[in-house]
Amino acid sequence: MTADPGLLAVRRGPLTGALAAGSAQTVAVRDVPGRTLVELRVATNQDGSGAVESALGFDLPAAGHTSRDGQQLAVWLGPGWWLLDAPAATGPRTLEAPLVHRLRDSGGELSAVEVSAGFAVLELSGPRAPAVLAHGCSIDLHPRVFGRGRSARTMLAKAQVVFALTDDAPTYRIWVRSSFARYLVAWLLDAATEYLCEDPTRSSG
Amino acid sequence: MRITVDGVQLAARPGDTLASALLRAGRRVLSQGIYTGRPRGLVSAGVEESNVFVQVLSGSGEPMVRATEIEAYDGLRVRTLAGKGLLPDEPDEARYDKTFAHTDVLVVGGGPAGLMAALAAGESGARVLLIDDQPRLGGRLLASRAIVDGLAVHDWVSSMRDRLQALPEVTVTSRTAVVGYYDHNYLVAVERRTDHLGSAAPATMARHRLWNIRAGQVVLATGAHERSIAFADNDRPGIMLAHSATAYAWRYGCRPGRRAVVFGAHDGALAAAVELADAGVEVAAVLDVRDVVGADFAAALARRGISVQTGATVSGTLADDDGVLRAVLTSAGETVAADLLAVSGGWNPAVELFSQSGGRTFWSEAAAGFVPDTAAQPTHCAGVLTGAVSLARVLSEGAGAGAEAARAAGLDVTEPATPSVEGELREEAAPAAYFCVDSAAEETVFVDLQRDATLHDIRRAVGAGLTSVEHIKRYTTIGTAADQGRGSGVLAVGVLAQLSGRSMAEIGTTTYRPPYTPISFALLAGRDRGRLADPERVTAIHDWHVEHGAVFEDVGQWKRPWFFPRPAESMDEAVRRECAAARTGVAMMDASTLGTIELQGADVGLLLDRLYTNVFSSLKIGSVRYGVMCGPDGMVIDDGTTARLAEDRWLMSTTTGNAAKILEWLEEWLQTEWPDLDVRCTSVTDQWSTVVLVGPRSRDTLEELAPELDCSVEGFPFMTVRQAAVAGIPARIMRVSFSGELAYEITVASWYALAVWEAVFAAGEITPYGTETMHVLRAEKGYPIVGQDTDGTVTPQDLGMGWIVSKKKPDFVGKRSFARADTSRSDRRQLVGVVPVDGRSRVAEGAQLVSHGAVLTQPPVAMHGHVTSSYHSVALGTPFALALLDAGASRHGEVLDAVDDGHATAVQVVSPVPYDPDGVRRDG
Amino acid sequence: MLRIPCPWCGPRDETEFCYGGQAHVPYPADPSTVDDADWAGYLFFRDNPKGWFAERWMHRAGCQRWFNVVRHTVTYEISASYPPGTSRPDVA
Amino acid sequence: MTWQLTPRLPAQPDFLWAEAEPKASYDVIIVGAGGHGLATAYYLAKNHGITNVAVLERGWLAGGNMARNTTIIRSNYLWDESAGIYEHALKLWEGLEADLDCEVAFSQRGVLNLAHSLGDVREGRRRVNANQLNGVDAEWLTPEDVQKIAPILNISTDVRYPVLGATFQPRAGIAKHDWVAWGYARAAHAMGVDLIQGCEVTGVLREGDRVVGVDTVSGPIRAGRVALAAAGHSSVITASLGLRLPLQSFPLQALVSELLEQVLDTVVMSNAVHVYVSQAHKGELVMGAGIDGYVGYGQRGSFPVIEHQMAAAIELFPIFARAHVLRTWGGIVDVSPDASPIVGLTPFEGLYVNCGWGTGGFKATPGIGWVFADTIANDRPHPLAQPFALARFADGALIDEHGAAAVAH
Repeated sequence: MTADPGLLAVRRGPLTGALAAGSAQTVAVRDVPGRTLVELRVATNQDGSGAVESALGFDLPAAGHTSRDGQQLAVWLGPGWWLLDAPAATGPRTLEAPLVHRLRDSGGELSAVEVSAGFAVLELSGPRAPAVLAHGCSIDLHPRVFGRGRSARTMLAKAQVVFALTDDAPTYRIWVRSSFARYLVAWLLDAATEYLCEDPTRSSG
Repeated sequence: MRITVDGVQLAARPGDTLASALLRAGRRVLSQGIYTGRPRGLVSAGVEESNVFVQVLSGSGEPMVRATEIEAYDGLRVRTLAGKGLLPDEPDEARYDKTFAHTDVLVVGGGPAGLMAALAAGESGARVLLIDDQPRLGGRLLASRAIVDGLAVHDWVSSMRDRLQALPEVTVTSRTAVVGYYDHNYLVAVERRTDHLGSAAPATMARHRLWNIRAGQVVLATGAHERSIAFADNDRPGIMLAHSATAYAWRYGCRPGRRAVVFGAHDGALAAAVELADAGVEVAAVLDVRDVVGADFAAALARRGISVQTGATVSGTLADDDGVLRAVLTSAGETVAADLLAVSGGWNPAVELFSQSGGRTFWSEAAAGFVPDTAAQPTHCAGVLTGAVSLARVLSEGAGAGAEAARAAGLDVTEPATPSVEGELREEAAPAAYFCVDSAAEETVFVDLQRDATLHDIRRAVGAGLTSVEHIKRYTTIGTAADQGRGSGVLAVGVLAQLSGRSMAEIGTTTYRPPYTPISFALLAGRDRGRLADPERVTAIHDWHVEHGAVFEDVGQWKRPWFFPRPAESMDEAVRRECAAARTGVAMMDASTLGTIELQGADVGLLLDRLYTNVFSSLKIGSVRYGVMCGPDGMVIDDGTTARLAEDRWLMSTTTGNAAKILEWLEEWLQTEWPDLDVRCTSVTDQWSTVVLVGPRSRDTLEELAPELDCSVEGFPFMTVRQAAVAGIPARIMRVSFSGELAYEITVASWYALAVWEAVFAAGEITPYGTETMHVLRAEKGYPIVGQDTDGTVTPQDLGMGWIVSKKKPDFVGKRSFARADTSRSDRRQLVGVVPVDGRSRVAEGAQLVSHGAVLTQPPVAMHGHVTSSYHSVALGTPFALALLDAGASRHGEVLDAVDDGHATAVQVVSPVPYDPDGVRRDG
Repeated sequence: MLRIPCPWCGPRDETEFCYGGQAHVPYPADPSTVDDADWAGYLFFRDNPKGWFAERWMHRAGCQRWFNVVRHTVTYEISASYPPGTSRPDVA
Repeated sequence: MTWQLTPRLPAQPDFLWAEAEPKASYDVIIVGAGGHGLATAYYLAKNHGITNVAVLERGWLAGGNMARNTTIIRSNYLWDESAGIYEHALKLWEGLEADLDCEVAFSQRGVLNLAHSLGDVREGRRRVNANQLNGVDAEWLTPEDVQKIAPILNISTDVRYPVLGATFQPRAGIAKHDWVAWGYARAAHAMGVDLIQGCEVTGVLREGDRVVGVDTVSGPIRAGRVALAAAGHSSVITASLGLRLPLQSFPLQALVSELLEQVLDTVVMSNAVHVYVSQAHKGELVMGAGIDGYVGYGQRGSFPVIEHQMAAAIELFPIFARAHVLRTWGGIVDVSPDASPIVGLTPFEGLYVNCGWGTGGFKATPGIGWVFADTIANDRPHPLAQPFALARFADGALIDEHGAAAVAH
């Protein structure tokens, strides 16, 4: 079953049409539209994550980390608090994604809230990606400290973000509230100006 | 290379600073005393410079920079200054960058100690950041002729640079000055990246970069600044710090003078005399205030045919017609012709960063300078900074400090061997703590050249009864100029010690404040300028608003449509049209900026009972309730509606500006006071977008868009919530009203907000409206806006909302405060309506209410209250305002004057709910 | 700029946090039984020591949890960081 | 090349004061030789004939916030109570040089307070109207009027912090803070007041509920009355009596630029973005920043506060982009819950407090000195001090000068 074609046609992410340029050999910024995002919180005074993990089919990560299962990614946000990032839901669109209902039905004191449209998902990748982030992020990104599988919720410039190192390109996946997305993209492109110009074969896309 | 100074072209060589180019060109008079107008020239070759500042006209421009810190480039254009800078009018188009950096060991200073420290730490595998403010590493070695490890200094420095570059975790950054040392080993540095490139600088490259550094350990190898000695007429061009004179000779290859007198108080001055002689300067006399001088140096000078006059000082100087030095008067009564007087009173260790870090300094008699004592942070000091003199000791201290820092950072360290040093003379005679040659001509004995402050000024300050060095600096203004007191700070303390007979230790120094060297405002702003100055938050429908001509209002960081003028329509006309549509037809608004929080858990009702003034736990599933929140002091902090979606799922709305604050408010109580409650909150402000549909015909529109939804009064009653597809998009619809009219809030995932908005708009003759119309509509119903009709001093009762304050609940946040004497007064400022007596005049928001007929020309005039909101009311046909008025609830009918800018308008106090007081319109 | 140890996220820059003043000032169990002076004490009166101070911080940009820190108000040294609801550790 | 000569500032007096050794007892001891303590001593002597007075100072005279503020003087406060005390001060400022017979460089160049949002406009007009009715000079200016007074302000509408108008108090201005302190010190000393530096007060001597002197690092000193004017340190002193003051001490930063040719001849304040700027007599830009967010006595602030402030400053004043920060420093402001001071009697006989001035202390100096001296001399609150009693925190009659919350629907 595929997503409702009528709805797909009218869907507009916060960066639809707003991320025109920003790719070069040393660094690239891209929009990752249409992901299903769920904020999951379990009661912190008891271990409510077991039931969720069986419903999800993989373990939730510890503080400052991510865990993944194929295309599904879980990011630690705080004690008893995770962001789930899954492929776009199939089937007819409902007010909330099926994943939300599945988690809610898993039992335990937990809340599952869909935030797919509440965040823009970006990927910043390339050898210069850490340098771009360091222009506005006070977290230590050295591979000894922030390796693959690490995540952080922090400030990037003047936007609150969550980001995780997902591969060794390196690629950082960045989640930012939709209303801050255009600001953050403008900031990232500005911070990357020198690096984008390092590459004579620079293209837009 | 050609450079232009005050419109005159000069030649410059690669490696030149502006100062060395000027000196080579024979330019001596380059400034004048700010108050005295006395001619002034270069006194130094580096950051000690306190005379020659210029305005840079080429490139990005600079209002006021030391000539000694500008690297010459082809096309450099400057203007010399006399004490004050000039801000150019042209906008600054340059790019400014910031970066964060983390390191195990930060080494400040790329001189011999810093290089050794970086090597020792780097070889342990530590992450090392070596920061040096010069274009080339090496520090004072660059002007030295010593042999290190068998290599000439330039070669040794190159070999060190190569060794450091071979270490993958070592970063070396030149042309970068560490300017601030703050708490928790946080340091700030300024990198100059393109200034030296002139017109070759790429436009995309940031001109300056601000480094925000968090270091595990810090090695300070900041060296020392040469200190002068004050004497009569010590400000003439040609009088220069001795080691600056040698730096010009040996590093820049320009002779600082033909015939020199050297005047000093330590062996280092004698060393400078040797260097000057070897550079081809005729050394006519060497005066040393001490009775005993270093034998090695005396011998070296003797070999060059120069004798040292001990116990000798400079008693004055003579100038030529241009004011330039022509002769030196000695204490022996001689007049020695000279065009260079090289002065060295000793070294001031560069303790500024150490002092900023909280470290204490002490006066070292051995070093005749203030040196670091106890560190307050993980700081290690090395080299000349500690008072070390010999190169061998500087190198070994550097290696030791680097190793110690790496060890403290948790690494295994093998300390590198200290390089051997040849050709260095041994300094063995103690330096003298000598600062000032007293003179009857005390108004020519300059202590702070840039402030034109003299021995006379210090004497006056002491005579005025001042003893604290802080008072004396403030009285004389010494140390407050653009050189940041580098040339005058310790000197002034020394002069004071000499005058008062007190010790250096007793007087102490003033506190060193950041920054170490000036930082431009633009660099501090970095890229937070223009459209990146502050995030602009926009809704998913924003582009539509722009395309349809909306005028925007800033609400916190949000951009909200204020009104939607048609061509040639004024704001008043637009708002009247929008209001009329909402009252008589159908209108729509983007309400996506309202804060939305989803609460889940068994105890949400209990939490809301404790935080809202009214009861929420009894709310039925599918229903919505309005609530007011107070702080513990009883004052209103927010309001909004909350819907119960399921037994354990609730959706709360907050005001636009308060969304984050209220979520934090909930979390604070849950985490710190009531952790046992089963409640979890999630912000969904960005997830959902809301289109408000208002007006007596709004039901028709909704029925058309949501054919499956029963929109009848009975099927969809006021203050309930439904789910249905709207224009084919899954939506949640609430029947709430902030206008008194029949209204629906249609909420969809923000991905589909534009689609729904456009579908609603296309449903026929629907008028989009903005915040101004929203305000008019709500004011006509007496609905207050938190932050506009309240100001943090207003209770729910003051707003006439006693009905929403539960008497049954044993407690809720704010309740206890209502019982306080002042808070329970019945004559507090209370919300009322006011209408103009003439039926026409709209009173100003912010107008004060006074007794009718009060004489305004005889202040003080007693104020009874003020107008918080004021509009032309389409529904009432007259202007209408809300106001907070003393005992307002009991004064309906009274006539007062509303005063704005001295102009009184008679108004009548009325109920704050003038329109549809019985609420019959909300069902359409 | 302080480096504040969040008990969950580790040390972060002070700009990520918001301040909550003196720690261990609980909401009175039954405010209706508290007299005006003591209620004013709860609302407005906080210690202002020159020295060690137990205070509340919230990691606003990170995990959004409140916690307590023992910090010296003159040197700004931090000697402890601990979750709410636990008592002040015996340090400094 | 010919350069412009800059005229010298007027010289300070040849004699200021002589240091005194503490006597065994005084009629009145004032703790803290800041502006408030010195002014209080002066008016005790001048207005009340009480000259057997010592002012005890822990460090150097006027070395606390008096030395660290941005010297803005104005009286355009919102509430009647505040306008009363600050306007009293401003009237005294206007005659201060004659009264003290010395130069304090009081320059009535006016103070602009910018509005950047509709909420700011509303609050600004409210304040202007309240000021006018209280007899305090105040005007509401349009953006165009604002630019006439400060031509370097960017008043274009498409910027992040547009100028939608401003309040203006023409009689407001700046003065040289050191000179003010020294003027009071000199005049007080000339009337017989002992000024004692390096004398830290460590506690209070009491007999029952009566305060009879102070303990100092140099030993006990007895006094008929003890007046605390030591900012946040007052709460440390009263803590030894078991008396709590609702004060919190926070760092507040300020900075100066290099000396610049004149570009700004008024004072511009923007509360919304925490920019307060004037160009001082010597030519440097003097700027105040926002208060650091946590309790601290460090006399140093946090760097990001400065970064944030400069970013806002150059949005408002593009010409400042190339100016440089030459020196930053921190003061310690003692802040009360309603951002208004605490002045008056205490539960202890013979003990008086004056604290909690936040950022308002300097501008109030003559006024509070006058009012506090009167309160001490007569052992009852001066009418202008009455609303600022400690008791207001229990009955809830606060004088909230935080300004309105800047939020709306």
